[in-house]
Formats: sequence, C-alpha cells, structure tokens
Amino acid sequence: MTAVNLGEEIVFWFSGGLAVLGALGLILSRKAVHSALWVALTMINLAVLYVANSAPFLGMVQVVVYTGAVMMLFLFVLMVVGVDSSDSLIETLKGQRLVAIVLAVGLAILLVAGIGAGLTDVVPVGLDEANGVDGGNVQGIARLLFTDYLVAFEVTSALLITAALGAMVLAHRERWLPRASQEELSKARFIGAGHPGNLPSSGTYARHNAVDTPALLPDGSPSALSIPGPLVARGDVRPVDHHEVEQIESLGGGSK
Amino acid sequence: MTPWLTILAVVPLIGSVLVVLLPKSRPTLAKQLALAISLVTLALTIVMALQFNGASNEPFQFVESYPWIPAFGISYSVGVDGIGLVLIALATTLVPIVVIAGWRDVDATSGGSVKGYFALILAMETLMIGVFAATDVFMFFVLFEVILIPVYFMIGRYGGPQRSYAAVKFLLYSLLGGLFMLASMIGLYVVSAQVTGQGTFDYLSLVGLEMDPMAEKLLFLGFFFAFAIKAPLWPFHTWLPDAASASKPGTAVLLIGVLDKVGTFGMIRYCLPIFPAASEFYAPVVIGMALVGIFYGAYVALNQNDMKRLFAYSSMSHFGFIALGIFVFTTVGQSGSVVYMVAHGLSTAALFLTAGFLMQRANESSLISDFGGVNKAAPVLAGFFMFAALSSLALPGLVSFVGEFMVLLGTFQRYLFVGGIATLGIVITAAYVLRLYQKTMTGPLAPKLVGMKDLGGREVIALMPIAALTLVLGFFPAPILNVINPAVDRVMTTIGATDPSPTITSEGSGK
Amino acid sequence: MPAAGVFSLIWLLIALPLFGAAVLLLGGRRTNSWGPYLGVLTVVGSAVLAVLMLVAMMGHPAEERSVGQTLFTWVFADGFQADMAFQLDQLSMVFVLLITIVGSLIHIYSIGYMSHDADKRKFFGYLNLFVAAMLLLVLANNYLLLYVGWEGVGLASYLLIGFWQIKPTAAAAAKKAFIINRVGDVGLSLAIMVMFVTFGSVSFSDVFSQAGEASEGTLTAIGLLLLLAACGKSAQFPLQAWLLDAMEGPTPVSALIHAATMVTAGVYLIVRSNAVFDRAVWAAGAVVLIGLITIFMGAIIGSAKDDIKKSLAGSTMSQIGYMIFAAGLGPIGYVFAIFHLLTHGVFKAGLFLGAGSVMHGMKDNVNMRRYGALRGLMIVTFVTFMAGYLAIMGIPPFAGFWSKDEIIHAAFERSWVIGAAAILGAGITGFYMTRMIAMTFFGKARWEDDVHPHESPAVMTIPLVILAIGSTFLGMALLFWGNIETWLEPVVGFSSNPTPLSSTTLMAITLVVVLIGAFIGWRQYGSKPVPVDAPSGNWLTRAARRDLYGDLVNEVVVVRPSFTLARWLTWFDSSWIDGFVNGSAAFVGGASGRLRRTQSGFARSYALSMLGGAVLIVAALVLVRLS
Amino acid sequence: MNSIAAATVDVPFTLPIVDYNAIAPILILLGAGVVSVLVEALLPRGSRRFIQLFVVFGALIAALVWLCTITGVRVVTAEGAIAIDGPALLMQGAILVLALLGALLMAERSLDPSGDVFAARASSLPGSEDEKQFTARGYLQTEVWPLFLFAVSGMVLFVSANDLLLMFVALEVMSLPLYLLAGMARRRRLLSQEAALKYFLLGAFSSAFFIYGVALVYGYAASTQLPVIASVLTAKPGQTSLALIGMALILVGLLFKVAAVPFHQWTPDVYQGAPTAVTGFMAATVKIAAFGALMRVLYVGFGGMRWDWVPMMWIIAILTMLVGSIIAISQSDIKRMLAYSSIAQAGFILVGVIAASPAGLAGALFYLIAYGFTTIGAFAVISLVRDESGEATNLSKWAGLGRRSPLVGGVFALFMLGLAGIPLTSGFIGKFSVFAAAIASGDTWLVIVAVVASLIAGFFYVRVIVVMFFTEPGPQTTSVVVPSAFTTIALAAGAAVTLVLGILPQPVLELVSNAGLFIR
Amino acid sequence: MNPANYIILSAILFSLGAIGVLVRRNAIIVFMSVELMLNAANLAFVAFARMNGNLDGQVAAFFVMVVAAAEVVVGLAIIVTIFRSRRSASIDEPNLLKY
Repeated sequence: MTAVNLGEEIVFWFSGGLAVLGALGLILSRKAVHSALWVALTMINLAVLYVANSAPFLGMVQVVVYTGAVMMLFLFVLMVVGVDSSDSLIETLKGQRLVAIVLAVGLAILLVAGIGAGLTDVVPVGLDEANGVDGGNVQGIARLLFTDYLVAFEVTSALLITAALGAMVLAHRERWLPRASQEELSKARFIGAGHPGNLPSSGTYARHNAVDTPALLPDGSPSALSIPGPLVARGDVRPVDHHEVEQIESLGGGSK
Repeated sequence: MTPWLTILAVVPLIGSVLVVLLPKSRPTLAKQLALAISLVTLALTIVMALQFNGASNEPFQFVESYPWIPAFGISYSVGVDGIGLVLIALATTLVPIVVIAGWRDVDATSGGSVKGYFALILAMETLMIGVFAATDVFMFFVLFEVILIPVYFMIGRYGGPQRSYAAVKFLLYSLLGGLFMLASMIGLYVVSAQVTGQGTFDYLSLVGLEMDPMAEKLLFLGFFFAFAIKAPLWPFHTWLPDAASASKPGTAVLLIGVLDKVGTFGMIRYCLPIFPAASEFYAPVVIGMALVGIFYGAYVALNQNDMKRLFAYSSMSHFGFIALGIFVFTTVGQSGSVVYMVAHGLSTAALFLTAGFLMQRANESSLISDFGGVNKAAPVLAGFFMFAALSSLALPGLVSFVGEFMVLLGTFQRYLFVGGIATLGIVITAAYVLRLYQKTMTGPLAPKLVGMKDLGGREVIALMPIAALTLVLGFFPAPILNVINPAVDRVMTTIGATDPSPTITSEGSGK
Repeated sequence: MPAAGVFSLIWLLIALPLFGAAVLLLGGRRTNSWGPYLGVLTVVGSAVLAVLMLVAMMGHPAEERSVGQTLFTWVFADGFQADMAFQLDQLSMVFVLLITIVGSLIHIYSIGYMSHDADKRKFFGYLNLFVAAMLLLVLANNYLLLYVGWEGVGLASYLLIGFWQIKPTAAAAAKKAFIINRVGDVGLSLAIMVMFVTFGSVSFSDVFSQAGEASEGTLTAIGLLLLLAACGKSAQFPLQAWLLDAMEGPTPVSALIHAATMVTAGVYLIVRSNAVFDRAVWAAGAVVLIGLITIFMGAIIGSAKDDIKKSLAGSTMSQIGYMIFAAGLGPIGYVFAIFHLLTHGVFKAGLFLGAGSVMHGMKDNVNMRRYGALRGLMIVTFVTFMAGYLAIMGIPPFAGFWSKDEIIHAAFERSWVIGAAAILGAGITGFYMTRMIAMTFFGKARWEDDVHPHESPAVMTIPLVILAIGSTFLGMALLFWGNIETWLEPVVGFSSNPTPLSSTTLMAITLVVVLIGAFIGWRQYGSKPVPVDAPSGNWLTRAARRDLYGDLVNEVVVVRPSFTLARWLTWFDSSWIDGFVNGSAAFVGGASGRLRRTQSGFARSYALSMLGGAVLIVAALVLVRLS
Repeated sequence: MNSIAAATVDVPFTLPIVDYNAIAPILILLGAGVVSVLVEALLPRGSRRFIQLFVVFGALIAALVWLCTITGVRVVTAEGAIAIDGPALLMQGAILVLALLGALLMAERSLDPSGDVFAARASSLPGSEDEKQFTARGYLQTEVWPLFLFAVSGMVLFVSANDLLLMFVALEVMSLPLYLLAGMARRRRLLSQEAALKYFLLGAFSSAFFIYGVALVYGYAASTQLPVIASVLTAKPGQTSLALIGMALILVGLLFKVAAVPFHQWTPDVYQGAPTAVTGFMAATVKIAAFGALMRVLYVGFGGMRWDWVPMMWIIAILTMLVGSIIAISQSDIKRMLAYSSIAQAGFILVGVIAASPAGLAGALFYLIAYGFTTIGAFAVISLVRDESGEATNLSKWAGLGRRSPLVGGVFALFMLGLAGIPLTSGFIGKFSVFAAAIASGDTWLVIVAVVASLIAGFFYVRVIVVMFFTEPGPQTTSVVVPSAFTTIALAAGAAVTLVLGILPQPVLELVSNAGLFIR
Repeated sequence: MNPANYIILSAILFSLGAIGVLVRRNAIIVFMSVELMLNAANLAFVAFARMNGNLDGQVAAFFVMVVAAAEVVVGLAIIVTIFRSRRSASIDEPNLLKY
C-alpha cells in the first residue's frame, strides 16, 4: 500500500472531517462532558486514519488506550468534579480569544505552508517492506521497541510508576481514624457543635458562585460556614455587597 | 627575592579576618588591632619603597607572577612602577590615619558593628594595594570590581541618612563602568588571541599589541568609560556627591582620596599604553570633558550648602585637572597628574577628616549654614580646616600646587588655550574654598556650637601627618618625582609622544 | 657668584622668620607669653643678617654683587626644572633691607599695639610668616619659586586682614583680597607658562639671557600677564578693589603689608622682569597707563574717605601707581620706581603706624570727623606724622621729595603729557594729606564722649620716631650716600633722556602744584569747622566714597554672573545630569512595573504568549528561509 | 542507524548493544527509584523516612562514584539512543551533585516545627481537620523520594539522550515528578497547588510542541536520532522547511524548560509556589538538564543550520536577559525575584550557547554549574528565614536580617553577589566565560546588551543586600532558624563552590574545556 | 491525493488543540486539548512513517501514547486536588501567584 487510492481518499476525507469536527466540538461545547465526547469522536477517527496508514496496531491501541482508557478517565474525573459545571463561554481575559485564534490560525498557516513546501511531490515509500521484514506490523514494532528503543521503552516504566504514585499521593485520601459507622457519623453530626446538614451553598442573594464568595443567610449576612477554611485564614474572602443585596431585596418586593 | 607586594596585600587581609573574628564585646581591641595592622603595613610599605630603584630600566619592580587561570591566560602578577608605588604608599599612609580619625565614628549604639567597619577598612586596603600593583589586566579588573563591595558596605551600612540610595547608586554606577570594561577587556583578550595565537591578560604583552583601529577605539571606550566613572569625570560624576555626603568621613577619604585614583591611574596605566592611537584620537574629547569638569565642578561647588557635597564637586574639578594632565601627552603634564593624585589624596583626607571632626561637634550636620565662627571656639580645628582649604586650592608651597602647576604647564605646553582657560580655574577654586571657610569658621559663633570643644589629641595626631606630608612634599617633592618621572617617561615612550620643545633652544636653556 | 661667607646664610634670612612662624603657630597657647618676643627676635635677626650681607655686598665690585644659592632641585620632570634656589643681588638686597628693617620696627610696634589681644601670638606668627614669604618672593631665582612667595604673602595678607575674623566684614575683606589676588596670580601662572614654552626654563637668568631671541609678541604677552599679576598684588586698576577693604586688618598689618612691602611686590616683579619689558613696548605702555589711572583713582578715593586708614590706603594705591608708572617708563624709571618704593615704604609705614597710634588713643575709632585737635595730646605721634606728611607730599628735603621728583622728571623725559599728569597727581596728594592732617590734629575736638585721647606707650612711639627719621633723611641718604642709581644699575639698567624743561623748573612747578593742593585742603578743612556728619558732597565725592564704584563693577560684572552661573549649573546638575541618571533608573523601574503586569497569573495568558513565541519563531525561520 | 535490515521473516532477533557501564548511573537511579517505591509499599510508615534517605543518598552517591570511574568514556550506545560524551558526563555529574544538595534540603525537618517541607498528606484538604490531624500525628509524605529519584534519573537521561524520542520520554520522566513535587508544600498549600497546576498545564502544552516538532523532523529525516538528522541535513540541503519548523517547535519545548522569554512565564509562579527545597533543586538541576538537551539538539542535530537559528536565538537571548532582569526589579517576594533572576541568567547562558563554539559550550557549562550551586544555596537560605506562618519570603521581612544574623546574611549576600557576577565569585567567571566566547564568535553587540542587562540585574541583587544590611530591622518576628546538618551542608557547599569557583576556577574550567564537544 | 494531506490534517488538529488550550477555562478541557495536540503529533508520526517507509514513526506514536497516558494520570490528579481545595476546575481561578 504505497500510493493513495480512492478508497483511502474517501476514508481520509470522511474520518479526517469527523476528526476536525470533534476537535471543533471540543472547543465549542459548553459542557465539559460534551467536549470529552467530541474528543472521543476525534480519537476514534484518528484510529481509523492510523489503520489507513498501515498502522493497524496503533489504530487498535488508539481505540483501547485513548478512547477506552484515557477518555474514560477524563469522563470519570469530570463526574467527580461535577458534570454540570458548565463552562461559561464568556471570555474574561481581554483579547485572549481573538489573539489565540489569530495566532493558532497563523501557526496552522505556517505549518501548512512549511509542510507544503517540504512535502511537494513526495512519493510515500510505504510500509509494506518494513512491515514485511518481521512478518507484520506488530512484530516490526516489537522488534524496534526491544532494540532501537529499548531504553526509551524501559524508561517509560518510570513514567508509569510516577503516574501511579502521583495519583496515589494527590488523590488518595488516607484515614487517620478507623472508618466511622453510619450511626456514629449521624450521632456526631447532631451531638457535636458542627453543622448538621449540608454546608450552605451560595444562597438566594448570591451574585457569584466563586469559592471565595460567602453564602448569604436570610438576613443578608454572610455565612461563615460557606467559605473554605484556608481562604478565611488568608483573608481572601470576597466582601458582601450590601448595596446589591438591598437592591435584589427590593426587586423581590421588599418584604422582610 | 621577597614577595613584597604580596606580603603588603596579605597583611591587611589577615588583619581584616582577625578583626572580624574578635568578639563583639571588645570593640576597642578591634580598633587597636586594626591600627596596629595598618601601621605594620605602612612600615612594610616604607621598607619596600626604600628598596625601589628609581633608576632601574625594568618597567616593573618587585615583580611576582604565578599562573592563576591558565585557561584564559590569566595570572596572578604584581609589580610596581613609580606611579603604582606612590599610590600604594598613599593608600597605606591614609589607612592608619583613617583608622585613628574614625576611632569614634562607629559605636555599637549607632547600629553598626565596630569591628565590621575596621575590618572593611583593612579589606579595602588589601584591595587598593592589589589594584595598584596588578600587572595582569584581568587581575586588575577583578580587584577594581571587588573593591566596590567593601565600599558599598561602608557607605550603606555606616553612612548617613541617604546611605542606601547613595550606596546603591555608587555600586550600580561603578558596575556599569566595570561591565563595559569587562566587555572591552574580553575584547582585548580576543584580539590578543587573534594576534598572538594565545590569549593573554598580561599587561606587558598587551602593550603595543597591533590591532584594528576601529577595534582599538571601541576597546578604549570600554576602559575609559569605567575609569571616567571611577575618577569621576564630567558628566559621569553624579554618584560622587551622593556617595560623599552619605559616607563617614573615613569612608569618603578612602573612596575619593585613594579609590577614585584608580580611575586616573587606569587611564595612565591602561588606556594610554594599550590603546595609544585611540587615546590620541579621543584625547580632544577627554580634554573637553576634563575642562568642562574643572569649571563645572568648581561652579557647582560654589553653590553648595553641604560641605561634603562641596568637597565632592571640588574633587570632580580636581579630577578634571588630573585627567587633563594625562591626556595632553606631555611629560610634565603626566608627572603633574600623578603628583596631583597624591596631593589630592592628601588634601581630600585633610578636608573630609577635618569636616568630619567638625560635624561630630554639630550633631553630624554637614550644612554650611549650620556653622559659623568656629575659629573662635576651636582655633586648632579651624587652623586645620584652613590648611586643608589651602591645600585644596593648591597654595604654592603645598604639594597640590606642584601637581596642579605641572598639569597646567604640561597642558599649556601642548594646547595653549586649553592651558590658559584651565588656569582660570584656580580663581574659582579659591572662591569656593574661601567662601566655605568664611561661612563656617569666621564671624560670630553659631548658637548651636556654643560650648564646642577644640580638637583632641587623637584628632590632631590623625591630621598632623597629612599636614606634614602636604607641606614637606610641597617644598621637596623629589621623593615622588624621582620615582614617577621614569615611569612617566616610559608611558610617553610607549605611546610614542614627544614633548613640544621650547620655541627658543640654546645651551643655556633647559636643565 | 656662588654663595660664600655670610652669603651662605641666605636661606637663613627666610628660615629665621619661618621658624618663628612655625613655633608660634604650632606651639599653641604655651607660647602665649614669650611668643611675640620670639617673633620680634627672628625678624630682627634677619634684619641684622641682611645688614651684614649689605656690608659684605658693598665690599664686592658692582658686577660681582649678585649671589646665588641653590639648595636642591624642587620641581622637575623631563624638560622642566625649577630649583629651590635664591639669588641675592642689588635689587633683592634693597628689598630684603626694607622688609626686614621695616618689618622689625612694625613687629616692635605691634608688641604695644596688640598687647591686649588674646590672640597676639597668632598675630606675630602670621607676621613672621609674611616676612618669610616676602623674603622668599624677593630672593627667589626663578619665577616658580617667586610664585610661592607671591602667594605666600597673599596668604599672610589674607590671614592678617581677617585677623579679627569674628567681624564678618573682616572675613569678607580677607576673602576678597585673596580672590582678587588670585586673578592676578593667573597672570603670573600664565606668564610662567609662556616663559617655559618659549625659553624652556623659568629661571631669571635663562629667561633674561634669552629674552632677546623671543618674538616681541611673546614678550608682550609675558609683559601683559606680568602686569596682570602686578595689578593684583599691588592693587592697581582694575584689581584695586581689595586694598581699601584690607584696612579691616590690624593697623600694623596695614602698615607693613598694605603699605610698605607686599603691595609693592608688583613693582618688584615688573622691575625684576625689566629684560622683558625693555623689549615689549606695548606692555610697558600698558604699565604706564595702568599706573597713571591708579594714581588718580587712589588719590581721588583718598581725598573723599573719612576713615583715616582708608584714606591712607587710597594714598597707597596712588603712590604705588607712581611706582608702577615709573617702572613702565623703562630704564629711565626702574631705579626711581624702586627708590620711591623704598622711601614710600618708610614714610607710609610711619603714617600708618601714626594713624594706628591715633586710633589707639581714640578707642579704635577711625572716623577723622570724630578727631580733631589731637596735636596737643599726642605730641610724638603728631610730630612723626608730620614728618611722614611732608615726605609724602614731596616737600624738600623729606624723603618723598627726592623720589617723587625723580619720577616726575623721568616722566617728562618720556613725554610732557604724562609728566603733567604725574604733577597733577602730586597736587592731589597735597590736598588729601593736608585734609587728613587738618581733620586729625587741628581744628576743634569732635571726639565722642567716652573717648580720652592719650599718647601711646614707648614701644609704639619709638618705631614711630625711627620711621620719622627715615622719612626725613632716607631720600637724601639713598640718593647721595647710597648712590641708588649706580647700585641698581647692574640689575635694572639705567639711562636718562633730556627733558623739555630743566630739572629745577620741574621741581619748582611740582612744589607749587603740591602747595596749591595743600592750600585747598587747608582752606576746606583746616580753616573751617569740620562737620561731624559728612556732607553729601558732589558726585565725585560720592563716587570716591564708594571706591569709584570698583565693588559695584566687580559685583555686576563678575560676582553676580558667577553665582548665577553656579546656581544654574547646580540646577542643571541635579535636574539634567543626575536627572538623566535617576531618570534612566526610573525608566527601568517603570518598565518593570508595566512588564510585570504581563505576568497576570492566568495560565492561559501564559500559554498564549508561548504560542505567540512559537509562531514568531516559526515565522522568522520560515520567512527568512523562504524569502 | 536503522537496524531494520532487509531480511526475511526468519531473521533472528539480535540483541541491542547497550554499554551498561556507560549508562550505569542512569540505571542506578532508576533502580533506586523502583526500590524506593517498594519501600513505600512494603515498609511500615515509621521506618520509611530513614530507609528512603538511605536509598536516595546511597543511589546518588553510588551514581556519582560510578560516574567518576567512567569519565573517559565517549560512546554512543543503546543503538544510538544515548550518547555518553564529555559534556553529558559533566552535566550528569553536576546534576547528581546538585541533586544531592537538593535532597539535603528536602530532607530537612528541623526548620518547620511540624515536620519536613512537604505536606503531611498532600491529598488532605488545605485547612481541613484531616490536615491538622495528619500534621499533629507527624505523618510524612515519604513518597516524595521515589518521585525525586525519578526526576533525577530523567534529568540525567535528558542530557545524554541522543534520540529525540528518548529525549521526549526523558523530558517527561523528569517533569512529571516535578509537577507533583511542586504541589506538595506543607505551608501555603493553595499557592503550591496552583503552582503545580500551572506548571503541569504549561509543561504539557510545551511538550506537545516538542513532540510535534519531533514528528516534523522525523518526517524530514526519517529518523529521530540527532546525528542522523545532522547527516541528512548535509545530504539534502534544500527542502529543509520541515526540519526548520520541526526544530523551531522542539526549541519551544526546550526553551520552555530553560525559562527563556517568551516561554518563561511559568517560572515565577512555580518557583514561588513550590516548596522552597524543591524550587532550589529544580532551579539548579532543570536548568542544567534543559540547557544540556538544548545544546545537544542545536549543536549535534542542527549544527548545520546554525545560520538559521542564531539570529532567532539572539533575539530570544536579548529578550530573556532584559525581561528577566527588568521585571525582577519590582519584585517584593524573594523567591519570585530569584525566579526572574533565573530567567535573566538563562539569557546569559544563552549568550554562550549562541557562540556555538567549543569556548561557548565550555562557558555555558561552567555558567550552569556555577549558577546551580549559587542558586541552590540561595534557596537554602530562604528556607531558613521564617516567621510564624512559615517562610518569610517577603523582602520587607528581611529588613536588618544581616545585622541580626551576620553569618546567614553574609552568605546570602555572597550568593547575591555571585548571581550579580561580581568578581571573585563563580558568577563572574561564568559571565566572563560566556562573554569571552560570544565576543570571540563576533557577537559583540549581544555582549553589550548582556552587559546592560547585568547592570539592571545587579540592581535587584544589590537591593537584597540593602534590605538585609542597610535597613533598620523593624519590630517583627522574622528569625533565622538554625537548621540541621542537612541544610547546613547544602548551604556550606553552595557557598564554598560559589567562592572557590570565583577564586580558583582553573580546575573546573579545565574540566569543562576538556569535556570537549558533543559526540555525534 | 497527496499524502501530505495527513500532515496538513494533523497541523489543523494541532492548531485546534492549541486554540482549545487558550480559550477554554475548564482545566479538564484544557487538558483534553493538550491531548488533542499530542494526537495530532501521533497522526503526523504515523503518516510520516508511511512516507519514510520505516516503523520508527509508529513506535514514536506508541511512546507518545504511553507518555500521554501517564501525563493524564498525573494531570488529572493535580486537577482533582485543586478542585478539592477550591471547589472549582477553572484554570483562571487559581490566580494567587502573579506579577
């Protein structure tokens, strides 16, 4: 499979188009989960393109590792951090979006121009020969992995260990007490001076749901419970705009 | 052969370390030790100077050389010619005087560490000796730069209210010059590598190096810039008034009296012999700067209400004379410049120390308007003040006159009008110096000063040697001239300059 | 001739008073009691030595009377050399005598005059310093060493004018004297430099022996520069302004320095440099002109001042004007310039000391309008003062007659115009001196209530008497017994030209003019009561009272512009030069403040700049390559 | 170099040739990392710290010792993936020694009353009860040690990677643990976590550029091995636009690591937020590793395109020097200031890199070594100055420090002077070496810009001295804590090297010049 | 069809990934965009491998995948940590370190 035939061309335009579509979806989706799904689309289509490029092994790996494992991990974490946390698409940094797009388009143009200049009239050598040497694509890759790329291959193990270790260190919540039973927990909640229910989230009068904005109690005063300890300790709490509270109150009919 | 110069430099260094190691609770011991060390150094200097052979044909004496960083052709090389010798002698003479004069400048209550101050003085002495003795350009540069650090601490830590600003300004200004010199010095090294195949920093190998005229001019500028800042020449002088007014008198003496001489020393030692053609090319510019500086400094001094700033501007004016003498390329002018360096060191010391004693008696105020009528209350102090003032205005019979007149003569010899104009400077000098004396020492006693004491024994002991040297060398400058003249002749030969001969020559003239 | 015998002690002439000065100034309070006597002794010692040398010198034939002594090489470099060396010749000799003898008398006088001053030790120290410097000035064998003495006397003058520096006026006067003298010194410096570049040497012998080979332009330049120097030191126009203020100093100082010796250094300089002036006609002409102008300026000022010392100071200016004038006349005048210098030194010292004696009795009041009728109370002073009075007016046979007459004679030898001017000057002298005598010793007493005039003690009057004797006989002694003309001729040369009028006629005319002046003075001040408060007077009087606006001119032309320039430069220094330095620091600081804002804390904006950087790098590489 | 020969299916598998002797230091570190992980997994909590320290120091020292035995080795091994040459050995040695010092700092536990520099449990919520409890119980996050070892092995591999792909892997091995370590500070944990996030995201972004660049270069040269790329470049001089763009993108990735403008902005935030010990370690070693890789890529791989990359690097060097120096002036946090300083220093080193001559390489190596020791020492001092809330990094709290603790103040002043390049400190010789190389290569104007930047940089170094020595101490609680032997040794070593390299640099200068060039 | 089209596609995806990094604020999406950029690189590797006729490119892509996987784990761990202490996954919110 040295030259590009019509079938491949169709595959290219179809899968390539979908891949770009997925990339655009990643950028444009309001919800993170949607973005993740769009990326998954891109990756599956890339897998197709790999196969089309004489890389069946990589195509499979792409599906299994990327779409299967990596993207699932992403989704998983997205669930943890809140599925519904939809991202506002209003840009807060001045000019960021415009400049970003201009620069990225510029980069694309430069790359395309450079590639165009560098790859005029290239006849692909094709991988038939290379794949054939060891009796197949997988064998070929395997041979390379254990010869030329032996060190890299071995060293990636360090990478994986690091990853595992990092996940453990940062995400694993160790206990310093034996796990409390549900009974104990409910008792503790009501007997102790703590807050029996959920901690207040940003309330009726909230204009902002950032972590440093206190929830407002019905009387308009801020709730100390609604702010994470470190922020309080650092004095990084956004003050309550009482003027605004009154304004909202008056909108709501002014009844107290 | 005894490694005189190394010994000379190491003794104060060891002293400095010892002083630092003394317990904090024994400030007096630190002072005594510092004094002893500095006196030993002075004694060693005298012993060494007596062995100096003025008639020798060697460019340098007491030469030592050991490889230091062979990778760059850098060696630890020291040696002195007459110019280096007298400047080293100046430094080692002034240090004990400064120690004595500064006996009470620092005490633990004023927030400074006593031993620190004296250790810094001794460290400075080492570096000053080194900088005048170095015959390796790299080594010279290193010392030239490192010496900033003790001065920086002496100003910044022990100075007056504006000390931080002044110290930083001093350091950065000097660093700027130093960095350009560094670039030039590297350039010189590269040139030497291209010319001789083996890069070197050895002074004698660099003298007479053939180089591209354009490169020579550029390299000259780097060196000159550093020296012009250090000296300081107009218009690179504005760090000096700030540094002077923020310094303790002792610091100011060492800074202006000795350290700034490195600038003019550098011009005559490095700029001229290494870059003769460029020196000649830029001489008109330098002479212009010097001339402007002479009058500019004097006029600004005329309008100062702060004694230390006045001295600083006056020094700038004097440095104008020194630079002038160097860049007119006459034997008389260059000899005069060297004499002037020594003289200026002495007169600066006298001025700053006397003013310092005066200020101690007036709550450290250095404002001229705070004084008046001191002569009545403290005649000895006023007498020394007068002497210092006269030394500053180059009264004939004092060594500053010898220097100044030779500079003017040498200038006049080469450039009639420049010499003529520069001579007018002596009037303005007299005007600001005497105005200062009149305002501070004469008239009715200022109310603040009622009950002030005259100079005590220690203070007189500090000032006496300066006065004596100023006077003795004024009438008998031969000890300096004897060693300077051969060195200056060598410089003149190196740069290929000849003195203009008198319009009338006959057997009866000349010597 | 090398120094031998007593001449090997030339250095001692200077060393003695110098030693005295050193002991007195360094010794501190310990010398309070005996110090003044040491001061007197050292000067007297020098005087004795000088007399011995004179005797020795007279024992030599005229051409061998110049003695040199070289101590050591002083300033030297390749091609330049100035020795610490002395030259005692006939010219120096007369100066040495004048300085040491008059100096001794004034020292002695000062013992009395300064007896109540707490700082008299210092006073004597300064006086000794002055004598040493003055001797160095006249004994130096080269211009550079002369310069040392030249500024040395300036320094002593500065110190002594400001001796009572607790008075701000005294301090200011001292400073003024020094600075104006410095202007003159510039002239001397430059003259020395021109000599060096021309002759390659600054010693008298080299310069004079080669003077003939130099171009006239060079010699004129040297001459004019020397004249500038002389103007400064001798208070000649236009550098005259300091002398009147210098009267702030104690009276013996005025007598010694500002009348008898130092102010005549200019005359010495010109006469000493006769080899130059003889060949520089224009320079000599300028000397004559300056002398003439000053004769009249001094005389006019002297006629209007009510301060007895300032009046005498004006007179001094005028008389030195005569000397300068004479020196400018060339070989016909040099000798008489020196002659007048000597007689003037003596009688003017006497007059000043007399004035001091009067002041001593009048509680230091110097206003002549508060004097009057003192002749009966201060008989010695009066008599000695009269001797000086007659001498300065040039009444025969007093000293001034001989010397001034010779100058007028010499002036006529040059031209009758300047001769007539000289005679007119003599007439004004008669006027102001008579005015002084009349106001001080005659008329009615106009003393203030608490003043009780009395004669001064013997230690003061004895010098007065000696000086009065000198005033009376010195002229005749020098002229007839001393043969001043032949004595000085080997050094300065001498010649005489025929005059349009006979010398007797000239003498008579001069006398008549002087007497007319004296008569006018008497009519004005002797025969009429003198008002205690000065009448406003005519414009000339008003101008003269303000020193003919000399200070005003200096103020407007020099001082104020200088200070304006100084202020402007200070402003320039702080706002422009330092402003540039601090401005560049501020600029970098400002740039820092703005640049750090780019570090917004937003990771995305960091990423943006990374992308920007990447695009730029790629673009640069690709575009450079593709273009 | 491609080992795939034209052969049949039956071609026997030939073992790759690996010079284990030459890469033993790398292997020792990797092995130690694995052991370290096992220690975490298997040993009881109480004994871990001691064992971990033993493993870490043992591994570092063993690697160093091994390194000393192979100083003469110049070999390309592992089928062309690894080049052990003079510069690589030198930088490996430097990284190891500095890592040793960094480990000393990280092991310090007598400064903070509650434990070492890392959070008791990085996973606990800042300010939570969990955190308090873990702290009170004296928990230590000993997992930092395997991470540390992996980071070091990544660096050591990075400087000798001769294959862009291996370089990429090594880059990640080096970076990932550092991202994690940056986020584990005991105090000011929010800042620390923020630093980790920024470092990670931007680091990942930059490595994307790097790998894309590798891809393009691969497209051009059909290989990722630097010597092959170089020979292909000479073989087909036209048609290089792919290589050009690829190189540019690779440079983006590497310049990010060396903190060159405009890829520098992570530096201040990360340096400030990360635990000071980690910052010191990172500042010293990553700089060496990144410059090592950068120089290898530029000299070995793209030496033939020198005239393409030199002008670009000129601009980057100038920007880096100026921007770093200028912004540092207005910093009030001392860690942040040192971060900007490290940017400026990167610019100075780039001056040496641009010289592209043996002298330039030697100069840059010297500068890196000098800078590494000085900067790690400086951060060690910062870790000593504390008030009740932890390290007092605000400059205003350092007022009068030099008067109260002259020794610590003096040592810090020495480091500042060293960084400012005052003679008789290592920084001066470093500057001298790179400037000399640059002028010899004709980059005079670059040196003049560098000189101006040095002056600007001088200002803020000097200002620290002003604050420490010339300012009256205010009424505050900042004090200098007396450290244990760990920090003391690191500090002393930093100070000693700063001085010795300033006064007697000859041995090290010989070392760097004898290291010779990168082998191809 | 020119095989260079694959590379052009990869360039476009790379640029889109870059845009994603720059314009999205959710840290996870930003990170996904980085992954997209890595994938673009992989596509380039694979396509180049075919053009050059050796398998090194495919191996490279393989390594990139491994690295990306490890990176994802570490990155997500960091993001989770941040989220836990700030209750936000926006990368604009951690903005204490600046200037």
